[in-house]
Amino acid sequence: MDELTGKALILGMSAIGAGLAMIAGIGPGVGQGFAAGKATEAVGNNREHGGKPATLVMLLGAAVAETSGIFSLVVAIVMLFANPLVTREGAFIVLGASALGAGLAMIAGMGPAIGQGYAAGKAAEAVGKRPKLQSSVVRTMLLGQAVAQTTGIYALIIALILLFVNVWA
Amino acid sequence: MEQIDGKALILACSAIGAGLAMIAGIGPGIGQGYAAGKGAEAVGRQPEAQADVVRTMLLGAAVAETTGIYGLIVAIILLFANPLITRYMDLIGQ
Amino acid sequence: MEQIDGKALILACSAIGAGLAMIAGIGPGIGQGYAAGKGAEAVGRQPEAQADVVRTMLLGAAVAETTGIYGLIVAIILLFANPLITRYMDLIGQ
Amino acid sequence: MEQIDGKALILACSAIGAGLAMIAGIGPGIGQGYAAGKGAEAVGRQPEAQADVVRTMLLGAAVAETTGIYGLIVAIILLFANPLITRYMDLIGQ
Amino acid sequence: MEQIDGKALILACSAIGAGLAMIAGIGPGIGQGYAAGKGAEAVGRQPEAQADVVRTMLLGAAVAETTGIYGLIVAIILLFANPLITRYMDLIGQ
Amino acid sequence: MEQIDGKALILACSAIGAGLAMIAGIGPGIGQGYAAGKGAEAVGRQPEAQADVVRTMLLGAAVAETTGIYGLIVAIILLFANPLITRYMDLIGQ
Amino acid sequence: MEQIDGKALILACSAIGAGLAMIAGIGPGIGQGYAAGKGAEAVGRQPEAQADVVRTMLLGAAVAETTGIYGLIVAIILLFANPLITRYMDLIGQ
Amino acid sequence: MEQIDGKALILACSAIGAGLAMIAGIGPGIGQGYAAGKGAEAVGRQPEAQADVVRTMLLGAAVAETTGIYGLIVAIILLFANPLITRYMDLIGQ
Amino acid sequence: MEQIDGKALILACSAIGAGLAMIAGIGPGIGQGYAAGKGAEAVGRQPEAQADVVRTMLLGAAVAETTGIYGLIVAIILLFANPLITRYMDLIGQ
Amino acid sequence: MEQIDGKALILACSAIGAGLAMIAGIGPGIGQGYAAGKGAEAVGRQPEAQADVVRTMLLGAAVAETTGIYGLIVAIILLFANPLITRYMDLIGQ
Ligand code: NA
Ligand code: NA
Ligand code: NA
Ligand code: NA
Ligand code: NA
Ligand code: NA
Ligand code: NA
Ligand code: NA
Ligand code: NA
Ligand code: NA
Repeated sequence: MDELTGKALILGMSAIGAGLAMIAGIGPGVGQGFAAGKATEAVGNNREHGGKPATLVMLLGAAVAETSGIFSLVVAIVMLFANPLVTREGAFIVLGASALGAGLAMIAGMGPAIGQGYAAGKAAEAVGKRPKLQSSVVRTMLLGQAVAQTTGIYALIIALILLFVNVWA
Repeated sequence: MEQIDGKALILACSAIGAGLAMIAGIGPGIGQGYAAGKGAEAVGRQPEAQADVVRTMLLGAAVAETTGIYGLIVAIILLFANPLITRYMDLIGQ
Repeated sequence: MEQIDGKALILACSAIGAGLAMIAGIGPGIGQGYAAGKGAEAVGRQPEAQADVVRTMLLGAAVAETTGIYGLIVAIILLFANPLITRYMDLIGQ
Repeated sequence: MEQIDGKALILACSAIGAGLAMIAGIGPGIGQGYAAGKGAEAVGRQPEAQADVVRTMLLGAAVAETTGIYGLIVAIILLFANPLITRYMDLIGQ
Repeated sequence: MEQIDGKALILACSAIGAGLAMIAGIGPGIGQGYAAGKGAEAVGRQPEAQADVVRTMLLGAAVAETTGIYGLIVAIILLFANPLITRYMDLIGQ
Repeated sequence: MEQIDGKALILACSAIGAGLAMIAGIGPGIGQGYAAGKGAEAVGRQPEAQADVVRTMLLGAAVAETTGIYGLIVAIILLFANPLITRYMDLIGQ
Repeated sequence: MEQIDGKALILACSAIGAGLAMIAGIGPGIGQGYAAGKGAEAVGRQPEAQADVVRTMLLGAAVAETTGIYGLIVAIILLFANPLITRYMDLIGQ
Repeated sequence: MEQIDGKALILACSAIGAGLAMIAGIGPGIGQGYAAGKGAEAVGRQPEAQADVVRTMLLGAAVAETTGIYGLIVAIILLFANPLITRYMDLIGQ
Repeated sequence: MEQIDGKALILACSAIGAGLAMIAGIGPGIGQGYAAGKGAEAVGRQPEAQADVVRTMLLGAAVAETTGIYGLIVAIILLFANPLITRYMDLIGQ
Repeated sequence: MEQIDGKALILACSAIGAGLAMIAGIGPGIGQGYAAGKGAEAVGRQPEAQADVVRTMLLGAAVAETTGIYGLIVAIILLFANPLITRYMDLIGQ
């Protein structure tokens, strides 16, 4: 295989890696949908006082849950439009596999997003029932969501290393 | 004798990448369905709150749709505006 | 002797991509089924609200269907209007 | 000596694509089973509402079936009316 | 010297496609098990409604079985009536 | 020099197909376990209804087993009565 | 020079098939764990029904184990009594 | 020049098969964690039943462990007592 | 010219096997997190039972950790004490 | 002309293995998020127990983190201290 075909392999694997990274989008969909359902329930149960705070907490928690989807989209766009692997020195098979590995790693983001969405939903439910406790509920939600984010960050770091750092030079 | 060339490899992998990206759609489908179920339950319990319930359900579902749209956008980019093959054509100077 | 060429590779991977895209259908299936269950439960509890419950359930289920449709559309594009093979034919000047 | 040709590759990958498309069936199976469970529960609680409960359950389950049907249709297209191999035969002029 | 030919590739990938199609069975297994659990719960609470509960559970479970059957049918088609290899034999004129 | 031939490829992919088909077993395992949990709960609450609860649980679990059995059957067909290799031997006239 | 032959390919893919078959074990693990949790809950609520609860839990868990056992059996067949390699040796007359 | 031979292919795929088999461990992890949560809840509600609750939880968790152990056993067989490579050495007469 | 040899293939596939084995860690992560949530809930309801609740939660979580540890052990064996490459070196007499 | 050599294959598969290992992170993410939700709920119900609730939630979440860390460690080993490539260099005497 000549050098140009090697570059084609890297770009081809980048297409697959971009597709793999997008699979993380399952997470925000599930999580935010759960939050939506809980906020909907809260609006029905306590429309007068709890509906608006519950909806706002749902949106705040859902925004946190969106991050994994955004990370994956950014990694995919980098691979598609500003591919750093194709211009790097090195064995093309390693560079192509790095694109695949980066895409696979991003799938981890599914987990934090599902979990954070669940937290958003439970917080919306709690605030809908007792709007006065909004600040302590939201603080607990955000603390828990931050803890749940870590494995998504680990995955993002590994993906960025695979894409941008020549660890096997 | 015509063999597989780099252009074909990139476009073939783009088809697989587009298919993989659509798998993201599992999430919004589950989540929005959950919201739909909770909405139906809430409307049954408080029919007088129907407008507010449905509005909240749709707002939340719109938020839950985004990553499915991201997957669709990446698939469409791979299928119709493939920047990888453009890059390759640049690299091979065509 | 006839060998595998670039055209065949793209079309073959398009078959796999189309199959992968359909996997998105898992989501709406789960979500809409949840809505169906909650709808049945709500109708059992408040039969007088049946029309409102069912309308909300169907509205929510329609929203939950979209990503399954996206997957179907991408699969149909890959199967019937494959823009990747068109691009390839342009690039190799055929 | 006979080797693998493009036609065989497309048809072989179509078999894999058809299998992948069927995986969508996980969703309706889970969702409709949930609806069945909730329907059984509701009928146990309000036997007098049985007709309404079962009708809502079946309506919701029908909606949840669609993406499984989409997967089946794509698989059948790949197996019986494969447009990819037709396109390939056109392209190679056979 | 005998090598891999197109016929073998199509049949080999059909084995993988058949295996993939069976994965759809995850869905009905989960869903019907959920229905079984809810049915057992309902029978425990309202033993007098046992007939209605079980009938609804089985009706719902039958609906939830369909996509598992679709997967089985596609697998059986790939194993026993493989239309892809028939198409290939037509195309290569054997 | 002995090389890989078509027969070996079909049988090798049959091993993978058999393994894939068994993955369907995830579903009944989850679903029947759910039924077991709900059955244990119901027996704890209404010990006098134990016979009815257990009978409903087992009936529902039997229904939930089917897609796992389908996967097992497809795997056994691939392992012991492989119709794909039979078809291949017919096609190559051996 | 020694190369990969058909026997090696079949046995190599059997290793992968065996690994895939074990994935079925996810299901019983989840389901039986659910039953364990519900059993512990029920025993906490009605300690006097402990014997009945545990018996129902174990009966249901035994039912939920089967598809995990199926996967194990298929893996053991692939590893120790591989009928595919036997078939191959027959076909190539060794 | 040294090339890949059949022995290497079988041992390489055994590494992948061992990794795949471990994935079964997802199930017991989820299930036993569920049991842990329900056990903690039950102990909080009925501290006087702690011994019974914990015993039931551990009994159920032991049952839920089995398929994870099956996966581990298959992985260990593939890594340390690989019967596939033994079979291959017999077949090629070494 | 240096080519791929059997040793490299085994070690390369061991890297993939190690990565696959780690996927088991999904299970304990979900399960223990569930236990954490139930533990927090129980402590909120019965602060006086906090010691018992936390002890039960941690005991159950320790049980749920095992299959994640199994996966880690298999990965470490593949990475650091690879018995497959040792076997291969024995077989090829090096 | 650049060819694939053994070192490159091992490093390429190490990149894939590192990516696979990170997938374990799905579990802690889901589980800890569940704990976060239950913690928020408990704080909403018993604000006076907030300190105890949050402490239990964080303790449980720390336990749930471990398998995600294992995956990260395996990935880091594969990327930065690859023992497989070291072994290979030893074996080929470089
Ligand atoms: Na975390
Ligand atoms: Na979103
Ligand atoms: Na949607
Ligand atoms: Na649908
Ligand atoms: Na169905
Ligand atoms: Na069934
Ligand atoms: Na079973
Ligand atoms: Na078990
Ligand atoms: Na365990
Ligand atoms: Na852990």
